[in-house]
Amino acid sequence: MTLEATFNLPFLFRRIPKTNLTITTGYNGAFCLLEEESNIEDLIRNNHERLPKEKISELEAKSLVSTQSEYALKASLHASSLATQIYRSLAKPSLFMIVPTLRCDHDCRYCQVSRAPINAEGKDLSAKNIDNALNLIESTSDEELKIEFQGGEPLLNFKFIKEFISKAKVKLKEKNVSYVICTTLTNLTNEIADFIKDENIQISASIDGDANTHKYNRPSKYYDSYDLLQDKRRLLSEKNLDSHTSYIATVTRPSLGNAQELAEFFFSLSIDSIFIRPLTPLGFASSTVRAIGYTADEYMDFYKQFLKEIIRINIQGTRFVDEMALIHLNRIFRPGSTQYVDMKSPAGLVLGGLIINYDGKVFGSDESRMLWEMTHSKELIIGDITLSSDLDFTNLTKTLKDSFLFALPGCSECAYQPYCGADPIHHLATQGDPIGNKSDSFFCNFQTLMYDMIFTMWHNSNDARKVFRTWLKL
Amino acid sequence: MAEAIRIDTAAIIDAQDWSGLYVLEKYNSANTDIPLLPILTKNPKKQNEYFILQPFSSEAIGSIHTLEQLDHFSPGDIVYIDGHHGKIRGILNAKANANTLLVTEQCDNFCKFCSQPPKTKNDVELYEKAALSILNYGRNDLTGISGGEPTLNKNAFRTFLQTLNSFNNTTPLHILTNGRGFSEKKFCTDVTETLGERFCLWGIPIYGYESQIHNYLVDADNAFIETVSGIRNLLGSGQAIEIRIVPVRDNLKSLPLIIDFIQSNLNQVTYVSIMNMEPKGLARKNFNSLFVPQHDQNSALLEAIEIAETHSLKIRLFNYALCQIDAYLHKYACKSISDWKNYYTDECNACTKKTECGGMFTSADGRFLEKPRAFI
Amino acid sequence: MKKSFAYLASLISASFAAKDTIASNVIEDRSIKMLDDDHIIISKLNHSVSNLLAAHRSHRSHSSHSSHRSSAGGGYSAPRTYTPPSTYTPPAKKADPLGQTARPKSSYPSVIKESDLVKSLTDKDKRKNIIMRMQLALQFEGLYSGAIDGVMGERTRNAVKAYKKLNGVTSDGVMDAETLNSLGIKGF
Amino acid sequence: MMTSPLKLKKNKYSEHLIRKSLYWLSKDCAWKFDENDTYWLISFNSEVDNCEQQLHKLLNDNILREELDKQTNQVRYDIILSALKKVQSDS
Repeated sequence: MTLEATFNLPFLFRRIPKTNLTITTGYNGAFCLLEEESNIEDLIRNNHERLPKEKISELEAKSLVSTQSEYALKASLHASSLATQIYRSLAKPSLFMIVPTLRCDHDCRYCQVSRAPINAEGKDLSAKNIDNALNLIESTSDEELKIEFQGGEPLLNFKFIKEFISKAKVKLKEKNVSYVICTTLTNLTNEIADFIKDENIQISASIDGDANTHKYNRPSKYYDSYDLLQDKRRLLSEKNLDSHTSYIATVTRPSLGNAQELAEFFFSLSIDSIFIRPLTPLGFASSTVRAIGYTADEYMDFYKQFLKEIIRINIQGTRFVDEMALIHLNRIFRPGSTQYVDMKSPAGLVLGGLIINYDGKVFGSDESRMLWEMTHSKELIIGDITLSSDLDFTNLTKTLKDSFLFALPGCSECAYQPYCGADPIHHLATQGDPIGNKSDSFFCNFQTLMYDMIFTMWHNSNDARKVFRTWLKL
Repeated sequence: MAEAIRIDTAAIIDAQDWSGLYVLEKYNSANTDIPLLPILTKNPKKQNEYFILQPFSSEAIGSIHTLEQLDHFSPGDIVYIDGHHGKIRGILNAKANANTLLVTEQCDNFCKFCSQPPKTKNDVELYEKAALSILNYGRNDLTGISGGEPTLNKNAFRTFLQTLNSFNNTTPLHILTNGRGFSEKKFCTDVTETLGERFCLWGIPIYGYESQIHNYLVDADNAFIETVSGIRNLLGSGQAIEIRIVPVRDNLKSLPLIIDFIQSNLNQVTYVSIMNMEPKGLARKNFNSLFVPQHDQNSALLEAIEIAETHSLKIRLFNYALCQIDAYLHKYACKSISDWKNYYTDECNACTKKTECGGMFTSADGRFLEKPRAFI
Repeated sequence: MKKSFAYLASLISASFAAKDTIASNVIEDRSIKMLDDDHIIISKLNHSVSNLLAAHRSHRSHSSHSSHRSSAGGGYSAPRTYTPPSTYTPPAKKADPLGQTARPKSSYPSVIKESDLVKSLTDKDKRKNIIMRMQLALQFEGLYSGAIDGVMGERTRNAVKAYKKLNGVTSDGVMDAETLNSLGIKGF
Repeated sequence: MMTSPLKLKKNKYSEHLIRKSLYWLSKDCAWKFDENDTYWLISFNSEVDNCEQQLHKLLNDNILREELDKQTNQVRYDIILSALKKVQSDS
């Protein structure tokens, strides 16, 4: 539209492999997909008149190019968006994870915490620490927060959860708190189900696939983990708790060839969403890696098929949400709406959430706890509620201040920078250095391929775009 | 002009000498520390006669006669007697779906479709009248402030807010402004500090995604940059912003790009309103060059709404008749036309969606009316 | 704890130094800094604004034309702390609500009878109210910046004098009918 | 066994540009980086045949990034720095 010449603002770009698409993004989080291979060259070489007029208009509307007269304004808008985004990342933690016990009735193949047998002693978080835990949460959290009980198997120490919540209702009464229990469900009882209902608690239940897959990934030496899980799912239904429950699945190597079947299996459970995730390649013996592990490419070949199947299901008329795709979609289209801890810049470490371990030690992320179990390196500990409710993360401040994506090698020029996050503990654990070599990072490869896939589908598939939009509207 | 669904004026006689603002029937508050308006009160013994009372007095100092019942007003309403035209008009009316006070007719934009073209004469007393009206009105309803450009006279605007504050008034305001004044950071800070805890929603127009279209439509150089900078500064002060877009022939195609612009650069705005043009004032004069029938706006509206939805940017349509637009758009269409300038045609009476529909502007009659098609 | 967050914030610009060495391989030195710090803002809605918006929304929850959309689904996204009003209809622009607008200077008919006024001025409350009305009017004329307190002090008196001079009001008094009429104050 | 080295003119490609490109080369491409007076010399493990092609693609994109940087680096710097300063003054 404009007759004035346009100039480039600082943007980021990436040619999406195996397509003709080039994605350009700005510090304001806007993106524009260029359809011709030559477009990016013409754009950068200031031959804007060679691009389709509508593309230049779109780039101009999104402040990736600008006329001379608006240039300073656009730059100030970029800086304002970036400042707002950083400010949000620096907000107080809104996620608090608590490990009531390390005991567990499962022997999951990919379990990264040194779980304890169900009758082990000294593996429970003692209820006498609740006051300190609540003091810590009260003083560090914002008005809205989520408290997640993790494990071990948290329901093996239900007594703690019950006491914690009754005290939290007093201590945190000024705040808007939601509770989640991450569980395998096998220890669900009538009493617990009623409590979950009365206290309006959400359940995040693990289910990895059909009986064979689930039992392969999540065996139990006490019972048939799949049958019992299904029994407990019936109990949830009887208690009208289906709407309280969401499901999470972890993928191991044997499932990689069964993407479609897996998607159909989850759909057959009559649930309305599934959160499917790759393994965190942390602390496995190499034999384990060979049996259950995979590269990011291998995982994404699987996941692409999986997501296609999910989209097909949605197109046929039933809403069935893939939460992993939705997280990425939210990062792209609704900046600020998701506070997913892995996807923050600066990193979500400490600032995104805290975890209180069964022994009272406080960590800045779930991965920090896992890494501590592996290395016992003291810098990871930021507090101990058996002693006090104080926090001290001075040891982690350098890691945090080195976690701005615009300043990280490998990230600073990446087109997905506005949507991605730094994961220093992942890189510390896998590469021995919090910054890491991104070209060799599972985290980076996975995120890059995810965004490649989502943008490609968004552009090339009407069905995918339609389904993504219905999810985004939720 | 067609007849509105709520009449806001009544004819009066013997009022030549009594032009001015009045409170109807009674004071809502016994607050003697505010500058009080005189009262207009019904003569219980004589139909259609109203006495004029001084504050702190039950003695009438004059009277007027109405030619009709003042049923559309309620006790406590602020009314204006226009003695010259023999009319009484509601200023703050409890029964209205929206009350808006005009604080100036001066403006530094000259929008091609302005329903009320700006004037140049000094009218600073309109701020005073608006402040008096708000202070004397007992209710705390959201009240519109409009112009002209309310912030063009920066001193008067600040004084207006300070006056309300000084009497501890907390009326929430919806201020329609072109936002250009707020490109000056100091003014923005002054105003938002003066507002303090008062709720305020700023309705600010953006008619293009870049200077050229916007400046052309508002007929002012530099307007786009100043408006956008103003919005940016207001957002930085934590203010709630409503962006208002009027689609006309020149900018209809770029409507989706305007949404892209807002989403990419100003995504903290509270919501976006797409407002169909009212065929009044300059819009009536320039009708042929500006007008796009509502049904021809469908594809641009659908595309704009799709972008907004995807980004969860709140968006709504104002001044659209349901029979003229795509069914998908119905849930975004608001019954938005102020009742005193709103009507339905005979055709509409047969329509099953009449109660959900915004209907027409009273000014949209004759050749300006887009023929309704009743949903049966 | 609060202190720790502040400490962290104070460190963030240090990380910029790192960026400098990593990314700046080709810096074309431009001495003019393009961005004025005044032009950078952080968008965070006032608490009072967001609360009131929320209040407003519930207040009008009967409205039918809302497009209710809840915040992000799924268990992995924090709820949004603020939802804009979805049901409030902003008023459309209302034409000329104050009718005859600008005050024709000095051309008002004499609606305030001098005798009524003299009587009013002996009543404490009425007198105070008249002065407040005058102060308010003078304030918007840009002639008075003191308190609207209904006290006829030095500043108010001077403002009236200035007003009369500017508007050709020739009467002798400060609170006489001609002055009040000119200021558009009715009903005394 | 390594391929015969790819020769890239030093006056055309900065070392930074080449190293940045090698960084993203796929893991199967084992490379060796060398130089003489006028050229950068890069040789690959000959088992993978498209390494040179991959590198050229990466080099080309990084040249574009350098070009964009020439036009916008100061603004980029300003945007990031002012954003950080703003956050800092607001915290």
